Amino acid sequence: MLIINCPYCGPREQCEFTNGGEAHVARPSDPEKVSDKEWSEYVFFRSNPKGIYFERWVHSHGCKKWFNAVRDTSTDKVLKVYEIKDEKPSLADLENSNLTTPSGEPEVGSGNFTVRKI
Amino acid sequence: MKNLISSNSVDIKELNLNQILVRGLYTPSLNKQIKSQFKISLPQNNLQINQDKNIICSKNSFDQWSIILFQQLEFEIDNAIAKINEDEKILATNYSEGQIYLEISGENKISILNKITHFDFREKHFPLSTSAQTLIGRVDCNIYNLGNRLLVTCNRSFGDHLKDQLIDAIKF
Amino acid sequence: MKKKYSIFNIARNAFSNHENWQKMWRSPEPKKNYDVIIIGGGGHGLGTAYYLAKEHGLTNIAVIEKGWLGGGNTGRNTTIIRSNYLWDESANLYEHSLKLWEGLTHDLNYNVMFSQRGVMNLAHTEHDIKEIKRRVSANTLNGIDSKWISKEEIKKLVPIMNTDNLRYPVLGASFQPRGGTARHDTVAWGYAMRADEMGVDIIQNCEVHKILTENGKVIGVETSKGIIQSKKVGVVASGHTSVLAESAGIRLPLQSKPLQALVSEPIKPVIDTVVMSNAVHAYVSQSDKGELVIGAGTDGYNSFTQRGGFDVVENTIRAMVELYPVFGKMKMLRQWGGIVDISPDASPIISKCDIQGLYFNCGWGTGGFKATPGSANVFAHTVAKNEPHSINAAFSLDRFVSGKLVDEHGAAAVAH
Amino acid sequence: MSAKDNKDSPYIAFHQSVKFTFDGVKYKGFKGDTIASALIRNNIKIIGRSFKYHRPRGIYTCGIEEPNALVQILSEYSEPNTRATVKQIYEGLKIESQNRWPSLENDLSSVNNLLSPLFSAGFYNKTFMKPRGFWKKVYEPLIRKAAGLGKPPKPFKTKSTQLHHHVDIVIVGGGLSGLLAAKSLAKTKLKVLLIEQDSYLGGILKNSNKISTIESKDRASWIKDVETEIEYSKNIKVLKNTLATTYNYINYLIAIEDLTTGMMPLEGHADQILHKIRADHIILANGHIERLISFRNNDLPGIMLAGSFEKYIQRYGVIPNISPVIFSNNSSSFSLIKILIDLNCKPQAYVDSRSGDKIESSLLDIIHKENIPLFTNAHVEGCDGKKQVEEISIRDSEGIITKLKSKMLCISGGFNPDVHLFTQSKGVLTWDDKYLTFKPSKSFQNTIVIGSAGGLFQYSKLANDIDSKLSFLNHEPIVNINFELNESDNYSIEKLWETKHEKKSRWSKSFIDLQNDVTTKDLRQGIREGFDRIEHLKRFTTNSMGTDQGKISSINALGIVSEILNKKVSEVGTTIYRPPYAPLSFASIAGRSTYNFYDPERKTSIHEWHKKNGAVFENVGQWKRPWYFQSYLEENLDQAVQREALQIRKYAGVLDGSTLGKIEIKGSDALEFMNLMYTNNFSKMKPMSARYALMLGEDGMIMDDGIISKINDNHFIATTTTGGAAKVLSHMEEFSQTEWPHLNVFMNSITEQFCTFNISGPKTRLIMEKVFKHIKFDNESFPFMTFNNFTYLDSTIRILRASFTGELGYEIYVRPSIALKLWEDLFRFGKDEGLIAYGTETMHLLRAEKGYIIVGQDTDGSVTPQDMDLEWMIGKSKKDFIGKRSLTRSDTIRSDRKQLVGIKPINQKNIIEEGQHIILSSNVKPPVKMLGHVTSSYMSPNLGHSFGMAVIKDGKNLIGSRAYVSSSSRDAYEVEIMKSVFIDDENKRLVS
Repeated sequence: MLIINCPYCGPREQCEFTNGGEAHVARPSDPEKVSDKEWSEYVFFRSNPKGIYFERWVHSHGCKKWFNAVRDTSTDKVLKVYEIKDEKPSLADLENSNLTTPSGEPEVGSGNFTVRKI
Repeated sequence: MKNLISSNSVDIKELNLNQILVRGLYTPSLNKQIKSQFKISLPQNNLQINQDKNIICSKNSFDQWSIILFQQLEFEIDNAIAKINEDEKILATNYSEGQIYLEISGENKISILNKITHFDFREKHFPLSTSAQTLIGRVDCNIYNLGNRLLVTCNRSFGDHLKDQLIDAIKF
Repeated sequence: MKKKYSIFNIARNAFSNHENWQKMWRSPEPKKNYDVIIIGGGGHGLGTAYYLAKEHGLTNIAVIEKGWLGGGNTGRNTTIIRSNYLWDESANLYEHSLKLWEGLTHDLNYNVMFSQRGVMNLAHTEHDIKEIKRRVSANTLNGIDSKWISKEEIKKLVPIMNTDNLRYPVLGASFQPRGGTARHDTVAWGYAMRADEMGVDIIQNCEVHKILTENGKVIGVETSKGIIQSKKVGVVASGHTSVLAESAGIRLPLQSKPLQALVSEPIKPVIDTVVMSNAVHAYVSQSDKGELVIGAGTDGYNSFTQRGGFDVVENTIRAMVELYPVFGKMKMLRQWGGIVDISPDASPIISKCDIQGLYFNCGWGTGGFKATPGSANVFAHTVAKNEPHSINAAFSLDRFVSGKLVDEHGAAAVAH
Repeated sequence: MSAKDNKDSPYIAFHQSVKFTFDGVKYKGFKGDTIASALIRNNIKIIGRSFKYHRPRGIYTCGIEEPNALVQILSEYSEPNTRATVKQIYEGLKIESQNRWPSLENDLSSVNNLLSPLFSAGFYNKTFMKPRGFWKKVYEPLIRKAAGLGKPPKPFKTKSTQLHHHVDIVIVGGGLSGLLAAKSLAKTKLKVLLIEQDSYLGGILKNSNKISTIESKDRASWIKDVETEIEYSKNIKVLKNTLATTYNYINYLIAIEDLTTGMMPLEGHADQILHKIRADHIILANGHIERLISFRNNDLPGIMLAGSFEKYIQRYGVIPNISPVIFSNNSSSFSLIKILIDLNCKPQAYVDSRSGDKIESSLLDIIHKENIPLFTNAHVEGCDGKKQVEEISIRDSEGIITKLKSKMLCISGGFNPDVHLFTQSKGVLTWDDKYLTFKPSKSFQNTIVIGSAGGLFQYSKLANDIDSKLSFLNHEPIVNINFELNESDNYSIEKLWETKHEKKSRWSKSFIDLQNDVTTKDLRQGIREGFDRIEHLKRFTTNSMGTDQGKISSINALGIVSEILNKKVSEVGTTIYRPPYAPLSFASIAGRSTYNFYDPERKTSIHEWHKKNGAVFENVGQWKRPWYFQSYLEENLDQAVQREALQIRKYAGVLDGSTLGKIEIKGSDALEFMNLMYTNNFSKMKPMSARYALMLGEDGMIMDDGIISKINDNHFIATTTTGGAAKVLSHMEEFSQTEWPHLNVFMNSITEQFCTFNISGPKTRLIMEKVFKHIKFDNESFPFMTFNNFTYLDSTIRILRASFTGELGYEIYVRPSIALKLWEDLFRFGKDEGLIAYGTETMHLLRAEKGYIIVGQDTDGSVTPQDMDLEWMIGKSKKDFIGKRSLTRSDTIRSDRKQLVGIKPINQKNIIEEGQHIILSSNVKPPVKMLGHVTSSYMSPNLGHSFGMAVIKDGKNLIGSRAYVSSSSRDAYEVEIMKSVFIDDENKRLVS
């Protein structure tokens, strides 16, 4: 179970939080003007990267506030937590599990280290 | 005020308190309004508690405060809330009857609470006169660290479930 | 040469001290070019290759597996098989699979140990009753053997269940007698063996880095063992499918989440049917080795770490020790997690896409094992004919644009 | 030659005898004995039967890694698969051996051993296939009956407790390294927790004779001094009898403490504590585990690991056999030979696979001095005997076999660092070529591994290993520790996984996994059949999948496989160690949150009144809501609902609606926010008026509904369904915080601040005027869908004129403290006007007669407002609201979607059942085309017949025509499709 550092309450156990899926997904400002395909992108399609992932959390059993986080989904390491109003952090200053390939395994921290390239 | 249980150096009392929940962004006028009604000023940083004789005011988050009065008659509170609500940008709600209020004191209080909550009561994570919202026995609670006593509040309909688990943690 | 298995050929081999059993599959090095490449060596992938060879005569096929075949979700699920789904489209798909299960041991001449011990979905509230009775009625009219059973009938089937002294008492259940469980490893090995015999190359420890395309057409894949060309690529990589799709510029509406399961220590038989309970997120069956196989819910966040939080296990076990007091003195032997790819309507995606020659079979979420033969069969048709089979036509990728979803949230035993 | 007590052991109370029964026979042990040490004292050799071949099995080890000695504890709800080597005995303990019938001595299923040549690896996969149907009826039932080890336990309603810890450092293992680390942290301010699985600290110091003195103190007094030092330190807490089982992510450790070690658990008292520990750093000091060597019949009772044999002598004060044969491929046997000689139980022979020149001179000296028969560069070829070891055949360097008569063989195949917890932490292992084992290398979390757990087997290097690893904690440096050792400080080992059988026979087996009966031949066959990846081999042979998870054999299997594939062991890799470290009791995982603590039971403020007045309750989410009220004891649901429904349409009824969600919304942009959240347009609503409103998800499907009361453009109160209360509030918070933070709007749940009483029926106005004498209820002063605040018992209440039954009605919002008083007032005045209390079932019926939908029953997340004939609730002029855009997609714009209709049976004796389907003809032979399903159906006393609401394809156009409805018990029957409003469709009563 993760420990997440709520920007308002400090580090708390993950059972106090609810995940809100991908962050920085802007709702079309004028929905009537977008095509069915673009609208379906907003409603149903979210990125699902193995590696650096910008996601939303809400401290649902705490201060009830939403915030964003950057997490490496190949190891679950939470790299950064920031408020909704802050803009998206750049990849440069984030410690990355530097996966050599999109679906590769990190050197440490993956559950699947028996997938060896013999 | 009802004494719920006191054994192996943990005492739990149930109090009848009044509470106001204030939502809105901090403005000097709001602070003036609260000061005039309740003689206490709004704390500045998150989770901090300002304490007066029989009143505490804690900042639960960047746009939320709870004011708990240890004794003040109900009708005065409704007037105060109506006054605060005059500002269209502020929402004040009377939370007195919808919650239960438990005062937990005694030397073993933390080791008992550690049986039913994951919350970290250590000083560095829960300093004196700060508050926190978390889960105790799977019930959403507010905890106020008032030194040798903790004030714990939760919604009334979860009250029995929380009290039963506290008593059970002490006895078993 | 076709391997034949029976008690007689085991006896014959016993005389030679089991020294001359044949290799079940070659796991060769990849050739330069194939007619079809299947990415993902799990049950669905290996099955697709088997049906492509057996029913569509395509044998110049490669199944590329990043790790060891059957090592992904095929080796990590709770092996439950049923077809009592709500909507007609799902019912047809899972029933098509159930019929294939019933003949699979004989098709493969390899015992997948499909044991039809019945699957029970418990109702704990009035709302559950309404929802389950609706599904039973739809199943009956779709020709699926599903019926509503009372608490007394439940007690007869599962004597150890405590139905009344519960926070949410058991009020009744749906029961599908033809449902049950199977041995997940032998499904993958059986398909792998027979596909290999028909000439399919199963390439293990070979990770696909990128799906290569040229002006809207697939031309092959770049892997850890070099470039392999093909005009047709089928992606059946469950949790990793969207990562591979991204490499070809295709976005899929999938989210990969950890799904946990656990087994208890082996004991003599104590529960013979499969019991599922949506309300308390817990389902259980007992394997032939005597271990209770218990499935939990998904962890609520995206992750590829094949593990999950201990709190999810706690919530499932809390419900189990109440529902079955006999489990009070049992112990958890092993606990693990898989990576399930969840789609917005909890239904699979078996579909072509905008790139010609690129096909996807994914989105199975928490319920993929039961669909293994059916999904492989219709996906083989889709890849071979470049047209979906009538059974999987509704599970196209563009249903999310039109809005014609197949919402099976209620049916999945696990509310996500 | 039998077992003998070693009275020097300080851990056994030789003066306190304890009687227990094993398989019906009474035996005597001492206080502090485990079941295993007590049975050894009584010369019991066979302890169980193996899983597949039912071969007799003896006690193989002295700890948690035991593969064979699993027993059933009859005196504790017959708990199965308990490790006899860990469970301590107590007076009156009753245990039984497992997996044998009729008895341990003669087990009929040992016939499997005769048929064993057939039962090769993967046997099940290749047979039991013919004839069809036999698998279900014949083969599988037989296999299932033979499966499993122990019998199912008795039902056990447990209440074990859980305890959370938040510490700076956790030290797993109170052995030599653990104590040194703890001692060095005693004076720091760090909060430290030391966990030890045994009842005593000391680890190798108490379990073996390897170290004779430490810091020139004898072992026991050094341990005592360190323990007192730890006790006086304020910052170190010690947990004994506590086993760390799971190392979850971000340094989250789960450990299980046995509170009743050596005692009979008391009924109703906690027998276990599950410790849930968060630590900044975790120090793993859990030591090493000895591994076996595979040779012919290496499973016969009387074979034991050498280290365990020594542990029985030191820790449990019993010498299992006074003249054992010792066989080893490493340097660890000196301390065992020395203690045996000190207790004048000279070993019968010492066999070492290493050549003479490689063997430590100190070892050779003691062997020559005591003229113990020595075999160097020699292997044990195998053992023979009837149900126990009787003869050991040793093959010397020239290949000549000598046979020794002996009842006891101690073997040592070397030591593996206990890496299970380290791999759970997702650290990576590396192969150590010197010690021929895997050891921790790169850790992923804040994990520090010290001592032999980290692959360090040299005592002289221990001190500065710990100092270097703990320096960042500025601990008190240990600098150096002087030891006097009973073995050489540089542990050396020669590769030996398996010895060759003398003659080929189909029946001779050398085992790799004792519990699952996996032989080395199975490994070879697996690889031959193509299962050459270690994870495949594990599943094909079930090697290391037993309850001991291959603790004493999984590295051997990797060694053998690497030889067969002639690859380096590091290339073969390991299988994944899955939590828990050792089987973890379900009861402790569940803790106290079962039965009445499973889930809260939320009750409204007047719950007691309901109970006293014959309410039968229903679970709605976590709430208990009155389902119906019994006017006499045996009145059932249908009878009560028929009565209540008639009464309310004729007189009046009141429903406790406190469980419905209530949200107060306020802010300068509240109006804009509400217009975005709901489909309706609230802009033109007059203050103090209310409107029934609909909330959609972004996919355009109906998510919730409720009544919106507008106090003014900046202040609203919204009600929601009971089930939707939390969901709607979090939906509002999500969009206001993340999508529209520029909007000034805030929301508070006020669900629990007010009770809600919904009173309706023709006599309502009369009753209200009596209860609230000062309020005017006529149409002009109190029009339909308006509300106002009034005073009642000098407190403010809010009354809204609205009704879900279609009758004239009001919703009264009152503070909990005076709610009961008001409820009783309603009855004091309303009783003679015919007022009754009614439950959810009647409410469902009455609202259905009016064609009102229930979100979650008539909608299932796949229907839009248009489908439910609620087009009028969509604010046409609104530019945008959540879900609006989804309503115009190609599938949602279709005119023939499923639409809400009413249905009535043509033959009024038929009763429509909920969930059944509307079909075209009476033919129900599958597959049958379905138009849609019945969402709600009731027997209406007001209409005099059964009726229902249904959602069917192209429903609007089918109104007026006929179709059929399926039935669960009989064939389909004909129904008429009609509009969904059955009573007062001009809504005259609402505004009367």
